Amino acid sequence: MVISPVHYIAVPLLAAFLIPLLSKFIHKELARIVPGIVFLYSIFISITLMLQIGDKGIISEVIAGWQAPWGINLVFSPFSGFLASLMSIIGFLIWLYSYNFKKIDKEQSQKYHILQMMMVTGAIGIVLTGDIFNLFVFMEITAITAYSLTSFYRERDGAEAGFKYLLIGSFASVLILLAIMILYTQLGTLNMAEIAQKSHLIPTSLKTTIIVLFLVGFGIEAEMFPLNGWAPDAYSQSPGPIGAAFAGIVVKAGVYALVRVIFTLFDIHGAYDFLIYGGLITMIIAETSALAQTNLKRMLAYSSIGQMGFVLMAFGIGTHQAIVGALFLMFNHAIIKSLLFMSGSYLTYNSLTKQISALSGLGKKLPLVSILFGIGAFAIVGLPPFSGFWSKLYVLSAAADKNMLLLIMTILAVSIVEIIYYFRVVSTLYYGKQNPEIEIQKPSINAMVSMIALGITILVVGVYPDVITNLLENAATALTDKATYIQSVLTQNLPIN
Amino acid sequence: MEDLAIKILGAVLTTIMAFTVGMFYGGFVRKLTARVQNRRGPVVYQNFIDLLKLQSKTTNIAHGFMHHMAPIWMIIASLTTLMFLPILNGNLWFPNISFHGDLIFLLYMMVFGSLGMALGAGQTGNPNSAIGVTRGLSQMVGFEIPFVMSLIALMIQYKTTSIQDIMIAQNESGIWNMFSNPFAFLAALFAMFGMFRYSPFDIVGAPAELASGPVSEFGGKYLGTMMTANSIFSFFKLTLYVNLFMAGAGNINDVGIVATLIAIVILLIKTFALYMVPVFYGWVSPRYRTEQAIRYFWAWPSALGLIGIVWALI
Amino acid sequence: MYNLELQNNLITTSVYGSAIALILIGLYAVLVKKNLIKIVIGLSIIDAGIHLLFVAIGYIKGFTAPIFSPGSENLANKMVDPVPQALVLTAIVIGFATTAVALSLVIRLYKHHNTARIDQIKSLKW
Amino acid sequence: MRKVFVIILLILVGYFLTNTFSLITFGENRIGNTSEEKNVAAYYLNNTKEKTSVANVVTAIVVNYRGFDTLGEVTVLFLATTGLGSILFRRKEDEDQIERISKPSSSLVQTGSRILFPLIALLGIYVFIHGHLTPGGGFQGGAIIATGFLLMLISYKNFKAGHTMLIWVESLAGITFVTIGLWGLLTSGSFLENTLPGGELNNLISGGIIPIIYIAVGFKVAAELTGVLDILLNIKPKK
Amino acid sequence: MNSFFLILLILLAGAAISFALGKISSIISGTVAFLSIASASVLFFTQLKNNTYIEFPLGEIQLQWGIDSFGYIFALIVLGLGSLASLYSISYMQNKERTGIFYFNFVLVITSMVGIIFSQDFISFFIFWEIMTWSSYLLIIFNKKDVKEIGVKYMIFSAIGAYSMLTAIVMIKGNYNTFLISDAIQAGAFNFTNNEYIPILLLIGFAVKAATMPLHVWAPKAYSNSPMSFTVIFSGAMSKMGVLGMALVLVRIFTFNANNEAILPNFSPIILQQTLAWLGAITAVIATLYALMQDDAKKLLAYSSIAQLGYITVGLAIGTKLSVMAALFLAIVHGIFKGALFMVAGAVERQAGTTDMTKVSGLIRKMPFTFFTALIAIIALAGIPPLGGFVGKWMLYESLITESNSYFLVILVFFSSTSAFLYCYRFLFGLFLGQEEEATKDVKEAPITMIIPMLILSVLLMVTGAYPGILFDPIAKGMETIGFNNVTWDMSVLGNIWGNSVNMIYVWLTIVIVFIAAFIFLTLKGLKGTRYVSTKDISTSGEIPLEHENLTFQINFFQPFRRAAAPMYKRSMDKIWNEIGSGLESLFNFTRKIYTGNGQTYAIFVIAFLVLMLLLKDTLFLN
Repeated sequence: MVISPVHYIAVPLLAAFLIPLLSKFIHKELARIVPGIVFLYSIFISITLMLQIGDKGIISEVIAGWQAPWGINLVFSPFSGFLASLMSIIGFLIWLYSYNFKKIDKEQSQKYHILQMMMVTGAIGIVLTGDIFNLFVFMEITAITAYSLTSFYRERDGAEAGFKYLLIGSFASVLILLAIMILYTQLGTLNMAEIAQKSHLIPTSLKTTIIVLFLVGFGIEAEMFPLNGWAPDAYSQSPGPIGAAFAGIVVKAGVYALVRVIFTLFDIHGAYDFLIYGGLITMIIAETSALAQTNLKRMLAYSSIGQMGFVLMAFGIGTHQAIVGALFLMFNHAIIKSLLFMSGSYLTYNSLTKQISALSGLGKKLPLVSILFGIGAFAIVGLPPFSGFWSKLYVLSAAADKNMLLLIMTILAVSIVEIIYYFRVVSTLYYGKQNPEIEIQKPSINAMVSMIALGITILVVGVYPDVITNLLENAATALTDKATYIQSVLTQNLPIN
Repeated sequence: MEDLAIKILGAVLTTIMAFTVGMFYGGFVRKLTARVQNRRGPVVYQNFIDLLKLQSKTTNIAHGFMHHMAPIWMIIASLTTLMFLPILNGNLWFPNISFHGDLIFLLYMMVFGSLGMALGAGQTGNPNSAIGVTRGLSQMVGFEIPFVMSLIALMIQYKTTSIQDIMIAQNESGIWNMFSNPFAFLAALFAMFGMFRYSPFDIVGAPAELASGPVSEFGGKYLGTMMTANSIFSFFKLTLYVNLFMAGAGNINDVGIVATLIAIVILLIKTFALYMVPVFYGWVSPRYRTEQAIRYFWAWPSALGLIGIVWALI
Repeated sequence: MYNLELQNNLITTSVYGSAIALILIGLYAVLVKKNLIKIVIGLSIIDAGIHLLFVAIGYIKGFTAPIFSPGSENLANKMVDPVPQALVLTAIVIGFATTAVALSLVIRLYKHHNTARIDQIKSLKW
Repeated sequence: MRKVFVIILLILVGYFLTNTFSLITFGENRIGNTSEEKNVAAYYLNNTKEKTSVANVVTAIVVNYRGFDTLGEVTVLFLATTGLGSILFRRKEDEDQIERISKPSSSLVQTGSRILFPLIALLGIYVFIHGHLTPGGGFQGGAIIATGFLLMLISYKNFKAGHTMLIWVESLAGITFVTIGLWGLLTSGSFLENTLPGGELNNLISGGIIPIIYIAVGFKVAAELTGVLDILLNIKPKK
Repeated sequence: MNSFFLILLILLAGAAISFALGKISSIISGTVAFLSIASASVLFFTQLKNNTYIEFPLGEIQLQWGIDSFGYIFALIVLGLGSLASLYSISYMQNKERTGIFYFNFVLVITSMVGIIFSQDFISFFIFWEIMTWSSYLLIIFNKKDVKEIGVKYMIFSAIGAYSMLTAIVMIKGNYNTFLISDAIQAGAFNFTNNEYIPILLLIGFAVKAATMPLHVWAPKAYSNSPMSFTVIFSGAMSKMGVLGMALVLVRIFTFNANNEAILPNFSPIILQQTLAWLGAITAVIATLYALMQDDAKKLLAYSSIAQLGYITVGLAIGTKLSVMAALFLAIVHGIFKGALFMVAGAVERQAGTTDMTKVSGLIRKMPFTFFTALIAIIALAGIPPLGGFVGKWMLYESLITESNSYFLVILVFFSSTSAFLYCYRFLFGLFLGQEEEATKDVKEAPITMIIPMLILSVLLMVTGAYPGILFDPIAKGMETIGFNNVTWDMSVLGNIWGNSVNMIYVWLTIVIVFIAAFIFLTLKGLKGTRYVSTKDISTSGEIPLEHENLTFQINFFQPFRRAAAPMYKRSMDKIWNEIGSGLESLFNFTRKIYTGNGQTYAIFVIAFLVLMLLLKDTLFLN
């Protein structure tokens, strides 16, 4: 069988349907193992395809044998491929981290793994699909799994967070649906490439309405202020690895959708400014809110929102370098925030309460986890030689190319706030008084492996960013090169065989 | 080689002269003070007698290394400052090491002795000494400010930091600085009150209160050496003032012995006149507390100094 | 003629109007009603409105259903737009799934907080 | 205050919606002439008959042209069930305390339901088997079957939907769907490609894989919906 | 392999190995750190030739490393002081916890400073700068004291600095499309009249590390709370990185404007120059005032460092040849004497357990060598002839008076440096003089590995006092590199022949001759009669205290001064910043109230935002 993008979707689906049977009738452990195999396979696909597009450019795969405008197609461009690969890798690491998760409750553990796998699959689907309605469907897959996973813990206020998420998420789906509806009446097509080709035919007043609906709808998923009320709750109440998955995968999909709408579907310059200002406000509000948090995960959540604001803003700058920077930011945020959530949830798990103050002195008891958290914290605030620095530099110098001095200063002012609260945690961790009553539960080996892998990635990319910049350059080119996208989707008639 | 010999000879002569003059001035002040206070007072050469007595004492108490070093520091300070001060303008015999006399160097070198004494006093472990030292240092911060201001005024006026140049300029124009820039002079004069630590600024070593303050643990050879150093230092200070504000000993380029002697006499007259100012002021003023003293120096002496700078700038 | 136009307008108004009215009613429920169940119902009503709108935009006046049932095999250019119908089918199912999850969350919330008022469930804030 | 604000907002939303949809004339032919095939709908209407031999164009779209959507949709349902299961998860030891909230029905209702249930199920099966020919299809059929189960569930307090059975149906149906898709990928190089011969229009056995998928979807939907209902109805009583 | 990489690699390897060995033995770990720094220094001074450069790309940015004469000045400080401090810390850190982390960060700080010196482009400069910041942060909070206040404050101010620097860097990139420092200078990036904000932002960045006035509040506690062996580096060398940057920028601004004076009737550079100089002077005054009120020797030294950096800032800001030379000279000498003083404080802390001057006194007999170092360093610090400190101060005053006509500035600087005598004395007296405490009865002299670096530094101070030319040589070369032409040492001759070493020799000669004469006289005279008694034997004041009594005067030491200068203590920058901070914090606390916790409110936000966007859609999206 030839490797093609559809494997990203089909294999996990097959696995998801198989898992209940396998675990019931063959071996219970399979429910936990199979998702890992699936993720490994996804990574394998990613590598294969990324190598392939090295020569070919863009892979556009049709589904059910219908050419692009008529059927649904998957587009594996350097851009979407980059994100899909990132998601697969993060997904795998999250699976590895949570392999022992809820070991006792077999049934819960099975559900958890199915949901987690499908969440990643949904996000990959969003990224890969070339059809706007299909994107909506994948977004719903992600959303439904996200709601369930948010409220996974009964002991916490998960249900509350989940309900808020669902409430806002439903609005998102309604708005996106409305937008798709209006778009369809105007163009009679759902294929994104064709929409992009024809978007100038839409009457302006409708066009702006569609854009507003899309922006607000996807803005909810991308955690844009003031649409992000759900986010801190969802991050803080979901299980640790799911927080990582939200930050590393789900939001990325939302941002992808937003960016795709703005960059590819329509050609409206106002939208760039919208991204800049929306991102900036999001960043300011989120980072300042994070400052006063006492709950570690909630703090991480606000930080995550702030970072997404930064990403949106970077996309809003719109130059090639800014997009490279934005993608770099997305990459960094994915790995760093995953690491922070992973290590952070081990720390909070061992701290009786989730409060930051309760972490004091854990650095000595959980040395490796704390160091990893520290690396994450240093990296996310953009200290060299960790990877976060480079993305910040790229974005800032892109902003500087456009002479946006105020923007740069605002970003950096906000970064100072970020530094304050992250360093507060780190210093509590290492230099606070120890609580002798705490009995430490050491992280399992698999969790350690996945965290260390992330930590090493942060360091390697930080010291030698060239390992990733080439990919990013290609991805950025693919995103901005609308003509190639349209051409390769609409004219490639033959399925890859 | 001859130069060197002259220089060494000059240095020795300067030292002897400074020592003698300083000791006598001290004696005069004691005598005069006593007279004013309706006492008989010691003889003018009483200081020499005191010095002889101190140096002839056999038993001395040393509290340690710094205690031992304090008089040495003081004498270093006195002699070094003296050596780098042009005593007689352009005279072959008293140029000492510095031809020009650098104000900033002297300013810093003057502190050297105080610090040495303070350290020595500190090591004795006598609380009175330490209290005296803190008062002395604090007071020093007080009077240095107007002093520096007036110095700066002079530097601006003559575009030089060299004492000799200032002296020459005064002699050329024929107007002493105390007239050409009275504000600076007044500021310096007030600073001088603090520098000599006569009443009202004698809280540092307030004899009745602090058992003579910093020097309370010094006796015998130590006190004697310190006295010597102080005398030399007084002469240095007076000469500095005279050089700066009263054109030194006049413009004498003659190497002859007579001319030199005349110059020395002129210098002595001027210094003695100047010396009397703080002494007089001291007779009529009660003692200030340290913070009062500091405030005093920072108030209108400093204001005068500022005016002096502005004056010089105009 | 006049009547026909009026009729057209009336139909337009009633179809779009009822759909929009549904959306607004649903929104009102979601934004104002405090009871969680009512909010979920509101969400469903919004969904219903959207679905109605969706089907409505695919309608072409005087055309038939897009089924080549015996006897109408050649009516291909006289059929209404099938795509919205297909899409709305998907949308409905998704709406159902969301509602189911929402209801289950309401059950959990009710058990946890012993209330179904959304303004009292505020343990996560700031 | 809040209410007034919301009402103002809603008036504005209503205004914008009306404004927008006043530009989209109701009943207008936006497909254009089908022969030109300028847009997707026209293409579907024009080509479905020949290329897929399915009478119901909507079915063709749902299962074939946009089959991927349907797969996703089925997944959404599956995930909703799974999610529901995890949200309302009960430990084994709590199982005994679970009660159906419904009150016991009268015997009239119970008997009626027992008679009606097979009929409803039959109708449902009919609807999804004929999904490619008549209006209706997997979703509709599945929903009808689930209604039957709902009837049973609310009339019999101790009616068990049969978890194992549900899992089997659910999984097998899902697997069938994906496997057919993968088969298409394997044989023709395109996921979900209609590899079977189309057959004759308006025959029960026509349209290649479309009815098979729709049947699978029907079973799956039925199982999922029943599962959802079962979970939602079973609630641990509060103490 | 390239020496640049080799040096950094040696240092990094040293950091890693000493981190790994920290668990096993602190001595071995420290020795590794020392060896790596020492060997890197040897490599640096033997293998690297001035004006060699290498270029290589990283992250699609062309980087350039190299060493020029200007960097060489600072390399002297960093590597010299670094080697001595690491030697010193072997004993200092002995028997302490977490030495691995300490040495790791210690060597990392040195590495990053060497990196800064190497950097000829802004990106590697910034990278090393930030590494320096965070590794020093980890050392500042190493002692676990007041972690939140100190560490966070340090990070905030460092971040303010670093980010304004980063802004400037990217703006340079945006405007001139280069990251190379030399190209930026060529293109006129520091040209004040073209774009005022770039140099100002850069200066803010450097001013933070140089602890210049409104940005200095992090420094006192950061300096005093980190382990002393690190503070040696921190105050001695790290703050000089700020000086390095400031020199680089300021010299460009002023030389540019000096060369183009005729064309540019623009006063803004002069305003900047004056502002900065005054800031420096005010820094010096305020820090001095605070220094003399401290009871903790470490804090005293910390404030004193800030004051000294104030002088350096003044010198740089004035920007004439002599003043820059003075500033650079002071920078080096400050590194030496402040390093020595912090070493002294560390030795006292290690041996006596505390540096609180109200608790320790009379250590002179127990720790003579330490006292000697302290004495020499304090003399240099106070600027009293004939040590190195004086040379720098003298040049500074001369330049202020003769070259820039900043007379009022001189008064301020002079006030600060006169008041400095107070704390200088306080330091010596508080720790070493006075009566011995019971608690410090069994204190021993510090171990030899701590004594040696201290003595080396004191000898250096004397040498720089006698032959300042050995420092003028590299400084003059360095200044020529950054844009001054014809920097001759003779340039310091301004109507009087100072600065040239011959005259310092005369001073030395006089002092030494007088010293020897007086010493011999005093020592030999009545040698037998002199009784050496303990500090308790203070019979002359009338009363002999008992053994357990301690009459040493230590509390409220400079109270009279404080009373006199009371108005100056009223306002402190610290308070102002704290108020700003708490104001912002409450503001942020208010903004987060947006997240009310009510899901419905969030939903209303969404709809309201939607409506807003729909209302604004035409203005926003109509192109």
